[in-house]
Amino acid sequence: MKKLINAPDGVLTDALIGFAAAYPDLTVNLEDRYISRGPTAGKVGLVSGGGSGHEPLHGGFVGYGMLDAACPGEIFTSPVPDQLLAATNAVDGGNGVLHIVKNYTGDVLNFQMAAELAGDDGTPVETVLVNDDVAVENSTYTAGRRGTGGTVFVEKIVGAAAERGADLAAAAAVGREVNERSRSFGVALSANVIPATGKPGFELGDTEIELGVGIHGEPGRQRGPITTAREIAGFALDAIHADMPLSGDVMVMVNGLGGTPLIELYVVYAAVAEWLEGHGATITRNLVGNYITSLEMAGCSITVARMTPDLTELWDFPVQTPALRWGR
Amino acid sequence: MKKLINAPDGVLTDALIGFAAAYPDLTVNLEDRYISRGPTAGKVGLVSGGGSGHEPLHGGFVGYGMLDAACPGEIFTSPVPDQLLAATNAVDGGNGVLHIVKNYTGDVLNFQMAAELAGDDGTPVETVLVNDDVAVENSTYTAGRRGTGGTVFVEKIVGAAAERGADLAAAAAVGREVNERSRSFGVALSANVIPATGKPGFELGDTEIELGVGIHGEPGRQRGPITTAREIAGFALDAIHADMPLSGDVMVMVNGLGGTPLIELYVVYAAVAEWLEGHGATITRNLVGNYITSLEMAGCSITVARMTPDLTELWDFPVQTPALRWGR
Amino acid sequence: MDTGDFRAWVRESSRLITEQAGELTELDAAIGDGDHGINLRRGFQAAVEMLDDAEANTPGTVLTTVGRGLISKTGGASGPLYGTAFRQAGKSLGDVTDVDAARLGGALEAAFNGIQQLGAAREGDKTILDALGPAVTAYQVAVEKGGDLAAATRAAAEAADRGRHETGPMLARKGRASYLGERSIGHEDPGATSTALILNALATVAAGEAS
Amino acid sequence: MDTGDFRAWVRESSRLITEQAGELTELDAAIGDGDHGINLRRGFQAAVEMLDDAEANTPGTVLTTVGRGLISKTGGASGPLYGTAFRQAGKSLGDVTDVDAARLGGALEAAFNGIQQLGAAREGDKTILDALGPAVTAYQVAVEKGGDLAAATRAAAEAADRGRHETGPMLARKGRASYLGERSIGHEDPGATSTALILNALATVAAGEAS
Ligand SMILES: Nc1ncnc2c1ncn2[C@@H]1O[C@H](COP(=O)(O)OP(=O)(O)O)[C@@H](O)[C@H]1O
Ligand SMILES: Nc1ncnc2c1ncn2[C@@H]1O[C@H](COP(=O)(O)OP(=O)(O)O)[C@@H](O)[C@H]1O
Ligand SMILES: [Mg+2]
Ligand SMILES: [Mg+2]
Ligand SMILES: [Mg+2]
Ligand SMILES: [Mg+2]
Repeated sequence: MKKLINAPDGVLTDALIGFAAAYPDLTVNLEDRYISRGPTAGKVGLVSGGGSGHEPLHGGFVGYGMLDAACPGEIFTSPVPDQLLAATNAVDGGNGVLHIVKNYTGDVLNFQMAAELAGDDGTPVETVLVNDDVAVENSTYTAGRRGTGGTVFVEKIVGAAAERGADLAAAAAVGREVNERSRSFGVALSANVIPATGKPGFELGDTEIELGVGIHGEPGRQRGPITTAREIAGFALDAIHADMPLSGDVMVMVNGLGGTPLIELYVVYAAVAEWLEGHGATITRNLVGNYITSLEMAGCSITVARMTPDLTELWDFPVQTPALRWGR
Repeated sequence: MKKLINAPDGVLTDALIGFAAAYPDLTVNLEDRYISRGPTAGKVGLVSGGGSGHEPLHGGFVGYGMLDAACPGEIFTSPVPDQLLAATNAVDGGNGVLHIVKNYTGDVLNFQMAAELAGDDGTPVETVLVNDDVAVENSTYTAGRRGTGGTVFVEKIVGAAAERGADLAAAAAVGREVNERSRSFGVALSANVIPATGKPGFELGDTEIELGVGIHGEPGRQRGPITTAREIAGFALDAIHADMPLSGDVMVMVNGLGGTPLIELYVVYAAVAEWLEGHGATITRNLVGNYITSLEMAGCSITVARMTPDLTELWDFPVQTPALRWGR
Repeated sequence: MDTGDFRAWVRESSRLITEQAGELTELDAAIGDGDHGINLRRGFQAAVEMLDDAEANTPGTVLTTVGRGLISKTGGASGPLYGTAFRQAGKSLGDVTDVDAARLGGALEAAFNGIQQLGAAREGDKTILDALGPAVTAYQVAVEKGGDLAAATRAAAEAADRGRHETGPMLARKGRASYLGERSIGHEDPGATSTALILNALATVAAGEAS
Repeated sequence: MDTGDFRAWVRESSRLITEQAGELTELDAAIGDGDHGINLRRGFQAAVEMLDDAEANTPGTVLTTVGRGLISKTGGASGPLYGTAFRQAGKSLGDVTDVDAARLGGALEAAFNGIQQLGAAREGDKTILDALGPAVTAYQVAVEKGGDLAAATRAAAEAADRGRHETGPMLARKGRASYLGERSIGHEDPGATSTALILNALATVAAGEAS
């Protein structure tokens, strides 16, 4: 394993120290392990979190118009209730706190415990569960669909709604609406390596790809031989389309998983745009880049959200975070 | 080779089609191969370009406050004079055009031919050569120092100066000043793979790193065993410091080479901040992320610029491009 | 078992888990995300430290302290699950200072129920419950047959070991492994394996073999 | 050599370069950035196409057309260098329709000078010049000794081959290979190698072996 780290078990701490130095406008609480921008009186506080290794998610999305706090767990390990509670208290502006939780057993349980503890302390907490990954079929027989790229859309749009004064129930409702309208599908060309183990999380043959991979390297629907970007994009979009028919105005994210060059993401985006046009959908907004990664995994994920004018307006609302920034 | 492409020799075209679809505010001329935002009357036009594979450089830096046009060559191959000339003409606002050229023989010669052709057509062209890579020592016995991370600083700061009305000579002077004040050093943990060859550009052992690598995988000063991020950052900063003593206000970029997770860049940034503080320099501005990459190479480069209040003001000037965006 | 024995159980659990962390992580790499050993090692080591600092002077407070420590430091799915298990077990002991075989059986059952309620899994889903469930049953059978605490915990540990091995052919329906579907078959569950370690630690302490 | 022969030279150069593109790229991978074969193949194929479309009806216009094509399509360091070489060679031919041995010698010298001026390299720097320089000299020696065009181009091609091999032990001082310093020693220069191919193509055509 070759990594730019000091020691496998110090990665998160060192990264938080670096993050704090790079973004002095944000607060990094090293003790309690959260990144925040302090409470905004009267505003619903937005807290997200999850295992690290998906940067810029979530810390890179803390700032005006998006999250109030992010709680990074150890790499690929959900955060613990204590830190979630500390972050919840730190950003409570008096009108309750919304937890945005990706649907993984560990995240769900730890957030649930934190929400109960916060509730005991008198802070109303609502939870939006993100579960957009269509790779998981028959979700009644599993821990359910995983939360992946849709999280970026949820965090941005709820962030705008909260900034514009939505109350806790309204913010939660917008979050759930975005989640319901978002679907993702990921494809891995290579595996990631967790620093603590130093070994690839899974094995892929020299010409093999994993179709439907999760952001921790969870298995997908099937393995297949490497093929063209066009076919890969088609496979992903077919899977999404079968689950949520795509038409009308859509927002698209072509997201790099961490080890894929940006030029390849442009190639994929071209294929995605071609496919959607061919199916009569109109891309009204897009993101192309690394937004929710899986350490150094090569590959990409495609997320599509069916938009409404209201959601588009919230998407366009100013945002000022390390990783997403416009309009101000 | 596993890549998200359709065919090795169509990568650039496909990527440009994707780029055009993703950024409808910009113009992508597929025929002449340039990305532009059209001429701004009265403003000095800024054109850069170089081999592709370094995305977001340069196309991702076209927009308000930065470049007017970018000319992507084939992967790792300099653009040709025809496209440089076409771009130069496209962004000529009547006050001349500045070429920002990274110092590689191919880039220099092709830009030089284009400048001559433009001059023949009556368009005044000035050239700023970027050569910030301290890995190249004894540069009198080589093609000279390579242009790397400093290019991002030059393009941003000259972009602001041009937007604020600097004339051709003044814009060139600012660009040269930034270049003179900038130094970079890159480190590779793994090699990149050019789609056309399908093979790694160089070979590194399982525990070996290349200290001083170029953005095309050119060799550095030496190879060494993988060590801590702190030592690697120290090696890079020592090399920079030996060439240009670091003190006072500095701007720092910790840049990912394409295959390195963002969390590792934060770890490196922490080490860089620690080193600079220990040497009495103050980081006043920073960038942490993938800005000038080398396909999927794992590793990072560190760029430091000694700042003046004027340069900082130009850095802070609004910019609105796909990859860099603030203040508006 | 007195307070010291419960402290010894926690230490022995931590020791075994630290020793086997690599194996647990490898099991998790096969059907999960490869962090189970790392998670539990971190969690148990923190719990042991908290215990060393805490004035836990009843078996119940030992277990609730450990539960809080596991919740605070483990992360992942296993942190809240094991944390809740220890907390519920601790609560069930009230403030007795010497735990007999029957009370320990109640504590194990409370642990099982805590995990079951929080995680909503059922036996057969290829989780912790597939080691813990058989262990609780075997413990109670042993007690009913007149076995002492040492014999009952040994029976529980052996049942957990068997239960853990029986997760091999199961198809996972909870946790990360469930994403594998059919491909989860043929691998033993990491959580069931760590449960077997914890129950083996209990049997060891009950037999007076560790301190 | 008439206009048709010059067209044949360009086609044969393109054929050889396309055939050896892999080797050229591998040489460049060793001490450069691994694209020399790809660059030249793209450039020469484009030049041949431009030539097919163009009304180049003198040897001079054939060469200047090729030069323009190479500049337009090759990229890299070699594009402007070879492009300039062909353009300068073409210009030196004026509008003669049949090129004799002496005129061809002048054209080769013009090509050398064009590259030398643009790239500012000197012989011994491990570049194109280390094949082209010896070739020009050998050509002129052969002509002075009374050799005909076929003999002189054959001498030039052989000198270029030798020159190319002699770049092996040289330390690169220009182009990308210069960054390698001492490590550039032991590898033959890709540009010198492609020059040898182009001169071999010339000798083949001059001998009437290709069309
Ligand atoms: N709903 C559940 N009920 C009981 N045990 C579960 C449940 N979900 C997961 N587990 C257990 O947790 C173990 C994985 O723990 P761990 O790897 O630490 O967490 P994560 O899956 O978050 O990485 C699984 O092997 C399984 O035994
Ligand atoms: N200044 C120069 N003068 C002459 N030849 C040069 C010079 N610089 C580079 N070359 C030649 O160009 C060759 C490399 O060409 P190519 O790989 O196509 O371009 P690039 O180096 O831009 O990738 C080298 O092998 C060398 O022979
Ligand atoms: Mg985990
Ligand atoms: Mg090149
Ligand atoms: Mg796990
Ligand atoms: Mg080359």
